[in-house]
Amino acid sequence: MNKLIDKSEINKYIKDGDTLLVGGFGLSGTPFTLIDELAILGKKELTVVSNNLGEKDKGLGILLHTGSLKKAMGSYFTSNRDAVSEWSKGNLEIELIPQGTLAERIRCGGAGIAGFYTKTAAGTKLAEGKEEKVFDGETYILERAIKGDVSLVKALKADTLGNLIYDHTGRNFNPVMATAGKIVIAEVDEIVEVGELKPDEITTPHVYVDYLVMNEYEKIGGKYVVPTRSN
Amino acid sequence: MNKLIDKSEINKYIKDGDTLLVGGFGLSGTPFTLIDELAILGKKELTVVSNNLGEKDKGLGILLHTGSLKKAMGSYFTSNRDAVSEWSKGNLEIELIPQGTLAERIRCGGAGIAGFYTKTAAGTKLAEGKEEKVFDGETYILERAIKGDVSLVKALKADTLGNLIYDHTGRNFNPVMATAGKIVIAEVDEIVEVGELKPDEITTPHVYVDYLVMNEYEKIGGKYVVPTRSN
Amino acid sequence: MSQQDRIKIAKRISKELPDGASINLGVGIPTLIPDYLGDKKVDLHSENGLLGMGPTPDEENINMDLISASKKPITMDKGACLFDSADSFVMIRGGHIDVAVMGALQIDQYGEIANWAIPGKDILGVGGAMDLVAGAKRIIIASMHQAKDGSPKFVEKLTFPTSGNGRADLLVTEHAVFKFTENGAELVEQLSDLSLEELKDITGAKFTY
Amino acid sequence: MSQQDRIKIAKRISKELPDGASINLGVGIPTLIPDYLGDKKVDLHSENGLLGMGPTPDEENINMDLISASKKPITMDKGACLFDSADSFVMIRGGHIDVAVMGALQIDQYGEIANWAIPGKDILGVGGAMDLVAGAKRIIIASMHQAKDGSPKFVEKLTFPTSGNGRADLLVTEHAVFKFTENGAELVEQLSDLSLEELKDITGAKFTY
Repeated sequence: MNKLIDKSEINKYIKDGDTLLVGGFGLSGTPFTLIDELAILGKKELTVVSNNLGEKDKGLGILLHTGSLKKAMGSYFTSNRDAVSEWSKGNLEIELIPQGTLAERIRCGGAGIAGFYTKTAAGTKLAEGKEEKVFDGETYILERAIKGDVSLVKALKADTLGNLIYDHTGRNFNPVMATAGKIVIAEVDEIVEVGELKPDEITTPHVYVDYLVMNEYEKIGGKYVVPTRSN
Repeated sequence: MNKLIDKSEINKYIKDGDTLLVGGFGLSGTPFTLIDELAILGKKELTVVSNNLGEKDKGLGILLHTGSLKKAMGSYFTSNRDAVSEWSKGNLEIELIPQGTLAERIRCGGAGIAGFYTKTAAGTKLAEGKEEKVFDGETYILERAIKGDVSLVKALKADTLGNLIYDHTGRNFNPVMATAGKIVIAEVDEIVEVGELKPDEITTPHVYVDYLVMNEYEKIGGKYVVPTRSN
Repeated sequence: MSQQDRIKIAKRISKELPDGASINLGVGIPTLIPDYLGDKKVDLHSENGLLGMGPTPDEENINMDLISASKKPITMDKGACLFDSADSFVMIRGGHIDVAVMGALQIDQYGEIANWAIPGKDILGVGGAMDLVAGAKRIIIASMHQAKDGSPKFVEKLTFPTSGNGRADLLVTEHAVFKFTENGAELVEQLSDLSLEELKDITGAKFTY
Repeated sequence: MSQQDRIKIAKRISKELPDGASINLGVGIPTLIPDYLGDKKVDLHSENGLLGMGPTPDEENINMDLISASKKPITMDKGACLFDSADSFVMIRGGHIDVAVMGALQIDQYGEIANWAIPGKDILGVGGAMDLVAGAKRIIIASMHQAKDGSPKFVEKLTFPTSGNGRADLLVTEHAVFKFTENGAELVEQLSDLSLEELKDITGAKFTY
């Protein structure tokens, strides 16, 4: 059972209006090839859940130029001034979520948990409209699970079953996102034979992964470099 | 900073009436040496949170003979008939918790989350008295975090900082319990130098671990064998 | 409850398991299933933290820290992965296990399951049963058609405590296979030489056919 | 805001950090702290999934998949460990980070912190600030005493949006160190040649001394 598909095939799995969970922190652990393909496919009205919208013209940042996004949910958008500007113009809805709450909401989405009570953000503007409950004298707010129609994650290696390992802090949101999408597509640098990844080192078990797409970016000097387009 | 202590020193960290989180599933991943020491120290009125109470005369099972336990919280007690008999005689309170809910309640205890909504057990006897809430048309019940005064976990190896790795399915409840005790004592087969455990393979980061105690049981034929007592 | 009947049930259920599926097998009859999978490769999930459970090891390769949820020594298949109990139940409760095969004390005609407690007896064990009932994508019940006293286990309405709001998709006994839809139970296949009337006589539940 | 003042603050805070502590350092002044720890070994936590952050690598050892929460390339200390974002915030929110050192836009005399949003400006970034305020065992604020316009940042009552119900334990500015107790702020130490009266003049908060 080989899960490898061509990047163009993601067209079958992603629809206009979908909610996408997209891995990455800054540009690290970002599925660049899949994002490029999204831009090419011209998908519209997408809600993207990701810590940030890449950087200006990089990663998810390119989807701000293709009018693909309806809404972004994440913790930090100010590092991409295009995001700020699209939001100011009314072209982009933003839901700002504390980083730990974002990670936990996605984990709950994958874990069959509908919501959880956290201290984070209680008493702040970001808690407005959220249910409160007191536990042991402290105020907690109810945060709800986030699920995606499709998750786009970036891993270092997969085996042919779809087990994944990540590259250092490129791990970030990818493992929780891999549990919380109805369809999960992993972009990887390398696919190895089953058995080459050890049972203890596998971070994302293959049950979470539906498809694998090869990363077309080459890592030079520690940075992923845009491939020379062949298409 | 060496966290290694003699097993007898746990006397300083565990008080009568404490709630202890004790790792293990069946007998696998059980801190046998620490449990033996608990029995020797004659601690009383303990609440033990553990998937099961070991087996008859083994692991946590021995604490049923020393009158140490007030209450047990776990998912499966019928595999130790001493537990059933102590409960029938009114000597032991039991709180029965679905296994996944148990794991998640402990994880929440370590994660600063006060409670969560799960589908598991909704509509059953185990949900009696628990708050219900409907999300997307389905009924969920509110489960609350479990924290411990002391966690007793069993790992395969530690480094001198206290980073831990586990032995196959001996991992089970140990990593979540290591996050949820005010004091965390890890029983280990071996202590290695810092740097020998790789950043990717460390399962429990050292911030969670306060003390290390050497396991005195020897593994023979794949089973831990009771040590010949020197004291 | 002959071993032959138990094997019949296990064999029939093994046909329901798709190649490549992630499967959780409960205690009892379900544990017989791996022997009847033929060329099919499935991934066996164990609640205590393993996906990709392999066969029982030789005596010299036993490690009691590599065990099944039934606490028996096991091995790992190629591609297996290990995780902790919390992550194991993320997999179960989150709907990532394709099929859970489990026994039942009772099952009603809408697929509601009772498989953890008998009224009047001590209730001291539940394990992962309720999590599986709540979370598995598809639930197959493997059960003898009648209880030891001859009373039906497949009933109109549970008299034993429910295991939750999840519903079985399929029931396989030594006599028949039933599937559950919104409209109730439907007889899919007979597995013994009982006539339809005889089958109805030993069944408490109503079913279509 | 001279570099000399920033270094003074970083140096003073470094004295507060116990050997072996797990520390999260926010952007700005806190990032200067590692240079002034001397022989102390602390474990630096990075929100994006690392405990045991080491110094900046040489150009040839950069891996942009090994970065800090400020998105700068880093290295790993011996004994470092990697984890995902959910586990990283288990560590923060669950109270397992000994000290968080962060900047503030305002802080009030009871230690309430405003460090993520300015009234009237776009609110589009929060990062891990609120999780740290809610969860760190001890919070130290590193801040210049006054805003750029000369107005006090240490105030009686916040006028900027709060970062949560957590409270700072210590405030270090270029002029003074204040500690917070249930009774409010207390001047612990003066770090410049300002007289007490002069210090009061540029401070909005009330404090004991």
